[in-house]
Amino acid sequence: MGAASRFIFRRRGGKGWHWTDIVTWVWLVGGLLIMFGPAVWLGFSSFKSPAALAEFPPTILPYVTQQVNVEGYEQPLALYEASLPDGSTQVLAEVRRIGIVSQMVDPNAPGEIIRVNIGDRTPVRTMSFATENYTEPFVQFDFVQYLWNSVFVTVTATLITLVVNSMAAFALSKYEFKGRSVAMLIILATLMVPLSVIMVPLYSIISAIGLFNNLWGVILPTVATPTGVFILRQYMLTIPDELIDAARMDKASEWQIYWRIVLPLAAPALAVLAIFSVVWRWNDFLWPLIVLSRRELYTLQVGLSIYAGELNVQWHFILAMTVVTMIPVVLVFIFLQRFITTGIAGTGLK
Amino acid sequence: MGQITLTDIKKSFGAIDVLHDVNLHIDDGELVVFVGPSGCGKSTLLRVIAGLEKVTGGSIDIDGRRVNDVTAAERGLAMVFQSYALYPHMTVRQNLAFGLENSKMPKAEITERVGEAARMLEIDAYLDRRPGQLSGGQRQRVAIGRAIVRRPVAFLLDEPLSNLDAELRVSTRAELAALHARLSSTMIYVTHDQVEAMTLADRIVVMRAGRIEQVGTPLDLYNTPANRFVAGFIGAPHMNFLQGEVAERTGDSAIVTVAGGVRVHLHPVEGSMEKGQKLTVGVRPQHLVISADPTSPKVKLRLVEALGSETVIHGEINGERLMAVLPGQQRYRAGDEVPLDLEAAPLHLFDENGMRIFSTPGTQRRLSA
Amino acid sequence: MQTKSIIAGLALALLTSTAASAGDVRVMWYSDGVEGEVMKDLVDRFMKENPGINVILDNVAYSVIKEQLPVQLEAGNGPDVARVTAIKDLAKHWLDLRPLVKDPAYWDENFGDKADWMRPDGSDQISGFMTQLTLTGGFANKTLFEQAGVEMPGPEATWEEWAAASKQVADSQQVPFAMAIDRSGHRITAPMLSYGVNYIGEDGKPAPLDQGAKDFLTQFVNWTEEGVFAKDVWVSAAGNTYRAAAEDFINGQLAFYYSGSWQVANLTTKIGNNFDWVATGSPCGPAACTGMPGGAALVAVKYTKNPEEVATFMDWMAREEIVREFSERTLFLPAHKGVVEKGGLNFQTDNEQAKAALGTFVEASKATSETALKLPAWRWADTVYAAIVTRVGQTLAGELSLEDTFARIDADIAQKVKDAGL
Amino acid sequence: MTPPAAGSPAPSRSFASILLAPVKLVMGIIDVPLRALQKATGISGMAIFFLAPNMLIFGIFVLLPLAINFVYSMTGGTAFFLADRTFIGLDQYDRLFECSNYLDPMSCQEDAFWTAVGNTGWFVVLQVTLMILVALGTALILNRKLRARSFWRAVFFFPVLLSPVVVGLIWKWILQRQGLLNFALFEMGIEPHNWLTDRTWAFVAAVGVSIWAHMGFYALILLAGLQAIPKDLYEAAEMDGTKASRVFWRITLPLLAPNLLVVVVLALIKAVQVFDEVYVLTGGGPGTSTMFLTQYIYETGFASQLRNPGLAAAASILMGLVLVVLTLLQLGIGRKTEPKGGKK
Repeated sequence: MGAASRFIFRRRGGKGWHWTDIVTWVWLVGGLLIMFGPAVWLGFSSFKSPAALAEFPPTILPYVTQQVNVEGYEQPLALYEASLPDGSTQVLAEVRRIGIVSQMVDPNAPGEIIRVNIGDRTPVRTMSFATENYTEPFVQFDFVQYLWNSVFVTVTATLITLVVNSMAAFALSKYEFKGRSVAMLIILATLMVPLSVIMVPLYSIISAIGLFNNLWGVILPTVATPTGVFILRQYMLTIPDELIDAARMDKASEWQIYWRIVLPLAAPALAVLAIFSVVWRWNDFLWPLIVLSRRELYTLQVGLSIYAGELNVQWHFILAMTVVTMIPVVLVFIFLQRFITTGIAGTGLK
Repeated sequence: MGQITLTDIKKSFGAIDVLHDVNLHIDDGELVVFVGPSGCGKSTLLRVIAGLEKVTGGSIDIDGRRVNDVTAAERGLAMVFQSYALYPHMTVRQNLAFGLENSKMPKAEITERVGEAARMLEIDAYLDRRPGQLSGGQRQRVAIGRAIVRRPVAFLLDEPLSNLDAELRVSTRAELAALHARLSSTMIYVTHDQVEAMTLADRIVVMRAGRIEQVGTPLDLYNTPANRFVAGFIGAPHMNFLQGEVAERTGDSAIVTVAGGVRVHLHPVEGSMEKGQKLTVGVRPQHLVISADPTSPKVKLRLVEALGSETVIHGEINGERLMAVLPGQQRYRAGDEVPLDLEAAPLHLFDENGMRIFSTPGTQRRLSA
Repeated sequence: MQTKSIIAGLALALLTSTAASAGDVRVMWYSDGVEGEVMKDLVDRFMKENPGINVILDNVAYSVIKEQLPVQLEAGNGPDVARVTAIKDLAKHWLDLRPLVKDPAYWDENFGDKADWMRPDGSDQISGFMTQLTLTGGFANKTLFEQAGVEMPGPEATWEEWAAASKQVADSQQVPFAMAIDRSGHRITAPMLSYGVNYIGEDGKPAPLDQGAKDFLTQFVNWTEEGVFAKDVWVSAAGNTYRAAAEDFINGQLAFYYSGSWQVANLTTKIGNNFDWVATGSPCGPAACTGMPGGAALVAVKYTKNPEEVATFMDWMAREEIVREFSERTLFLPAHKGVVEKGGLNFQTDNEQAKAALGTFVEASKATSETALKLPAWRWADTVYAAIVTRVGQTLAGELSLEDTFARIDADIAQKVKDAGL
Repeated sequence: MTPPAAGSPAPSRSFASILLAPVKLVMGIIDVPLRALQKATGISGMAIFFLAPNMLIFGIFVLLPLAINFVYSMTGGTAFFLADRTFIGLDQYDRLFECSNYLDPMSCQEDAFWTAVGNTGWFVVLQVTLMILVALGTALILNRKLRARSFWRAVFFFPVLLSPVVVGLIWKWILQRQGLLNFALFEMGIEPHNWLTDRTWAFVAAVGVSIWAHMGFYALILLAGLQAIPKDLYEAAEMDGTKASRVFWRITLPLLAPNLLVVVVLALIKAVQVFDEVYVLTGGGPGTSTMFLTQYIYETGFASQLRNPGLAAAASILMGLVLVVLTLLQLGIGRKTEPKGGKK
C-alpha cells in the first residue's frame, strides 16, 4: 500500500504530509470503495446461486457447500465441519437430517453413522461461480435478438439524436430569425419534463400513430432531447462566426456549412452527447417496457425484466443479465472517457 | 474587372443605423484602405460588399452589375478575415481547396492552383499541416492563399495583420504590397491602423460613425485633411490642435491667437476668416522646431521620450497640451521650458465645425508671445 | 447514411406492424418460476400437432400484464391470448369461446366453478381457464420449532395460537421475527375472512369496514408493534406495492410465514437442506379457517383476428392431460375438476417436503370459505385490497393512527367507486 | 503528432476518407435539393429548415403530450383514451387542493399528493445542497496534482453510467436488513440497523443513493470549471502569501460561480424529477416517507389498476408550474453566462 500510495499521490511540496494530502487520500480511497465497491459486489453476486443470493449473512464471493460422492450413497452428500462430543472437529458428510439431529458419515469410512446436533456443524464451503445464471438465459431467452434490438435502438436513436439535435442547435446558434427565442424558450422549458409525467398522453399518441409494438415507438420520442440541443448549442456558440462567413465566401451552401464546418468542429460536444445518448438509450427501461410487448421486439432491458413475475423475482438471472447489459456501456465509457471532460469543459457549461 | 461602386449604401441593425449613405467608387486594380476607429462601420461596409450582410438601402455594383441580391458566394470576391477563419479541422491544402471544390472545379486545376498559390506564398512546406500547427504568420499566409486561389474579382481584407506581432506586421505589410503589385487586382483593406493605411493604400477611405469622412491618396489626406477628424487620425504622433481665435485679418495675412495669447502670424491665407472667428489650428508634431529666438513662447515639458533617432517632447503651453518630434537626441528633461516655433510648417485651420478652412505648406508662419 | 437507415427502418417498421399474418396466435405470458419453460415446451408440441397455427409466446414482466395490458385492451389491441390475474376487472375484453370450442360441456364441467371469475356478471361466457389455482396458507420452520422445543400448533389452531407459539420460538431461538405475512391485500384478506369479515355490501359495492375487519387489523397492528409480525415487509414500500417476505423465511429468520401455494417451488430450491419446513394451511379465526383462493387464468382476447385458431389452441391447452402435465411440472395446483378429482398428481420434485406441502394445500382448499370463493369474482376486490395495503402500510410506519386508518380505507374505497363512475 | 512532409498525405487521412466516402456522397446528394431550397428561401429560410425536424419530433412527442395532459386534467373516469373520458372541469384540481390545513398532508383529501409534495421539497433541498458540496469536494481533489487523474475521474463518474434500476437494486441489497452494510457492521461489532424501514434513514438513503448516482456528472462540470481558472491567479495569491482558505473563498469560488450556477440548476431540475432509483430502492416507503411527486403521478395515472389519469395529469400540471419557475431561473442564468451568439 505504501509504495502504491506513494506512486499515486504526489504530496504537496514533496516532503511531509499536509492535512490536505490526508483529506485527498481519504477521499480518493473512500471514493474508490463507495463508487466501485457496490458494482464489483454486484458482479460477484451475479455468479451466486438463487439460494446463496437469498442468504444472510451475505458473502462477497459466491460460495456453495462442498459436496462429495460417498460410497454407498447415490447422491453426492454435503460436507460439514462437525464438532464431536469429544471436543474434536471432523469433516463429515451429511446423509440426512432428522429434526435437529444430523446423521453424518465420515466420507473415508462410510460405514458408521455419526449423530451430530445441527447447531454443532458448519458447512464446508468452496467458491463456485454459478455460470448457469449466464448460460441459461442465453439459451432460453433470445439473447441475440434482444441484443440486436438494443443495438438498433441505441445506434439509431443516437444517430438521429445527433443529426436532428445538431441541426436544431446550428439553427439556434448561428442564425437570426423570427421565433428563435421562442423556440429556445420552449426547448429549455421542456428540459425538465420527466417522462413519467407525459407518459399517459404519450402512450396514446404512440398507439394512435401505430408505433405501438414497434421499435420506432421507442426511438422517436427520445430523439429530440432538449438536453442535446442545449449542450450542442452552447458549444456551437463558441465556434467563430467568421468561419461560417468564410465558408459562405467559399461558395459553401448552408447545408455544406453545417456538415463540413460546424459538425466537425462540434465534435467534442457531439461525442459527449453521443456518450450520454448511448447510455440513456441503452439503459432505457420504463418506456420500452410500455411500448414493447412482443418478444421479437424486446430490448435487453425489457428482456431481463421477464424474470420479474407476479409473486417471485428470479434475481439470479436478472443480476447476470444486468451485468451483461452493463458491459457495453462500460466499454463505451472506457474508450470515450477522455471526451467526457474535454467535451463538458467545452460545451459552454462553464 | 474589379470595379466596385457603392451608391447611397445604408445599413441598420434593428434601430441602429450603422452606415449612412455611403458612396464610393473603386477602380479596377486599386488598393483601397478603409480606416477609422473601431465601431466606425468599416468592417460592416466590407461585409456589405462581401455579401455577408444585406444592405438596408442603396446599391452595390460590381463591374457594372448590381449585386444587392447576389449571395456572397456568387459575387466573385474573396475575403481574408481578421481571425483568418481557417477551418481548423482541415489541412492547409484542404483549406485552400475548399472553395474551389465548392465551385465544382476539376481536380487537376484545383491542384495546380493550390500549388501555385502555395509557392507564391512560400507555404508549400506546410500544405499537410492543420492551422493549429502553424505560427501566426503562416496562418496569415494561408488565409491570403485561400483568397488567391479563388482568383477573385476583388480581395477583401479585414484587418489581416492585427493578430501579428509588430515586427511581423511590418514585413507582412511589405509582402502584401508586393502581392498587390504582382496580382494587380482590386483590394479593399480594412484597418484601424493609419500607418498600414498610409503605407499600403492607393487610396484611403477614412470613416467615422458610419460615414465617409474623406477619400484620397495617403498624401492627400496627410497634407489636406478635409476635417479635424481626418487630420487627427492620419499621421503619428497625432496632430496638435490648438483652440484659437482670429485676432486680425488684413488682406492675405492674419494673426490667430491660440493657447491663451500665443500669436500665430499667417501669410498668405485663403478662405473666409473674419476677426473674432473661433477656430482650431492644427500642426503636426514634426513641424514644430526649437526656436533660436528666446522670446518665442515657451513650452513647459512634462515628458521627454528619447527614441535615439528623434526625441518626442510632451509639453504644455498656457494649459494647452502640445507634442513635438525633434530630430536627433536632445538634452531636455521634464520641467524644462523650451521655446518653440513653427518653421516651414504646414498649418491646418479648421472652423468651429471641424471643417477645414485651409491648409497649406506655403503659409508664412511665426509664433510670438 | 442516416437517411438510408431511416428509410430502411421505416420500411422495417411497416413490415413488422403488419406482420400479424393469418394463423398467428400471440400469447402474452409472465412467469414466476419455471412455467415459462414448461409453456414453451407445450406450445412447441401444440404447433407440431397443428402445423397451420403459429403460436408466438411473448414472455413479459408481470408489470406489463398488470399495467400495460389493460391499456392495450382498452385501445382494442393486445395479444390473442394472455395469462392474467385481473381476470374479472378486464372481463369485458375477453372472447367468448363458447361458440368456438369443440365441447363447451367439457369446459363447463371442468372449469365451470371458476368461470364466473373471468366473465362479465350475468353471462355464461367461456373466457378461458385457470392455469393454476393458488391458495394462501402458512409455512412453518419445523427445525426452529424443534430446536426451541415448542410444539407446533395443530391443523385447527387459531391465529392467536400460532402467534403465541411462534413468538415463543422466536424468543428462544433469537430470530428477529416470529411471523410474517406478504405485503398484499389478497394475502391479508385470508385472516380477515377467518375473522368474519365481509367486504361485499348488499348492493354488490364495497361495504364500509365491519367490526371483524377492524378487530383483525387492530390485532395485526398490535402484533406487529410487539414484534410478532415482521414490520419490514409491510413498510418497505408505499402504495399497494406487493412485497413478499419469503427471503426472511428462507434464511431461517421466521418461525411462521403466511404466503401461499406458489411459494412451494421457490422455498424448495432456496432452502434446500438448510432446515425442515412444512405447509400448515391457514390458521383459524373466530369465523373460519379459510385461505384465499386465487390464481392466474389463460384467457382469449376479444380483439383477436384469428378466433378459430385461438379456440383450437385454448381447447388443446385445456385438455385434461395437458393441464395435468402443466401442474405436475410447475408444482402448481390445478383448477381442472377432472384432474383434481382423479388426484394422484405426480408433482415433479424429489423433495418430500415440497410434495407434503402441496398435499397440505390441496387439503386446505376444502376449508375455503364461501366468501373467499366469491371474492375473485368480485369487481371491487382489488380496490379494497389496495386501500387496505396502502393504509395499513402507513399505519405500521407510524404515519396514521388506527382510527384514521379505518376512516381512510373507507374513504379511499368510496372515492375509487365514485371515480369509476358507477 | 509530427506533421508529415509536404506533398505526402497523412496516412490516417486516406483511411478516414474511405470510411467517409459514402457519407460524403450522401451529403453531396442531399446538398443538391437543399441548394435549390436555399436559393428559394434564402439563408433565414434554411434556419427554419434546420430547426424543423427537431421541432417536429419535439412537437409530436413532447409538446402535444403536454397539451393533451392539460385536457386530461379536466376529465374524469378510469378510461385511458381521451375520447372515452368525460369532461369534469376543474374537479381534479379541486380534489388535489381540498385540504383543511395545507401544512398537514393528512388533513387533505389527496393526502398522498401533499405528502409527495412535501417529501419532494425536502428531498430537493437536501439532495441538491449535499450533492453540490460533495461534487465540489471531489472536483477540488481531482484538480490537485494527482497521478492517474483520469482513473480517479472515471471512478467518480462511473455510477453516472448505470441505469437507475441497477443503482436502486445495488443499494437495496446493501442497505436492506439482511444486506451487506448490516453484515459489515455486525462483523465490526456494531449493532445493525434496519436502514430502509426507518423513516429517517430511508430518506437519508434515498438522498445518499441519488447523490451517489449523479454526483460524478456535476463533479466533472465543476472540475472543468476549476481547470479553466488561470493558474497565474493562484501564483499571484501565493506571491501575496494568501492563506489557502482565503484563496478558496476569494479566488476559486467566485471564478467557479458560473459553473456552480449551472450545476445548481441542473441538479434542481433533476431532483424535482427524482423517481426511478428511489422507487426501486424503497418503493416510496417506509409508509410514504420516500414517496415523491413523480411516483405519485406514475402510480395514480398509470401503474395501478384503479388508475385515475385525470388526477395524475392535474398533479403533473401543477408540477409543471413549479418547473416553469425553475426554467425561468435557468433562463435568467443562461442569459448571464452564455457567450454572445449570433452576429456581431
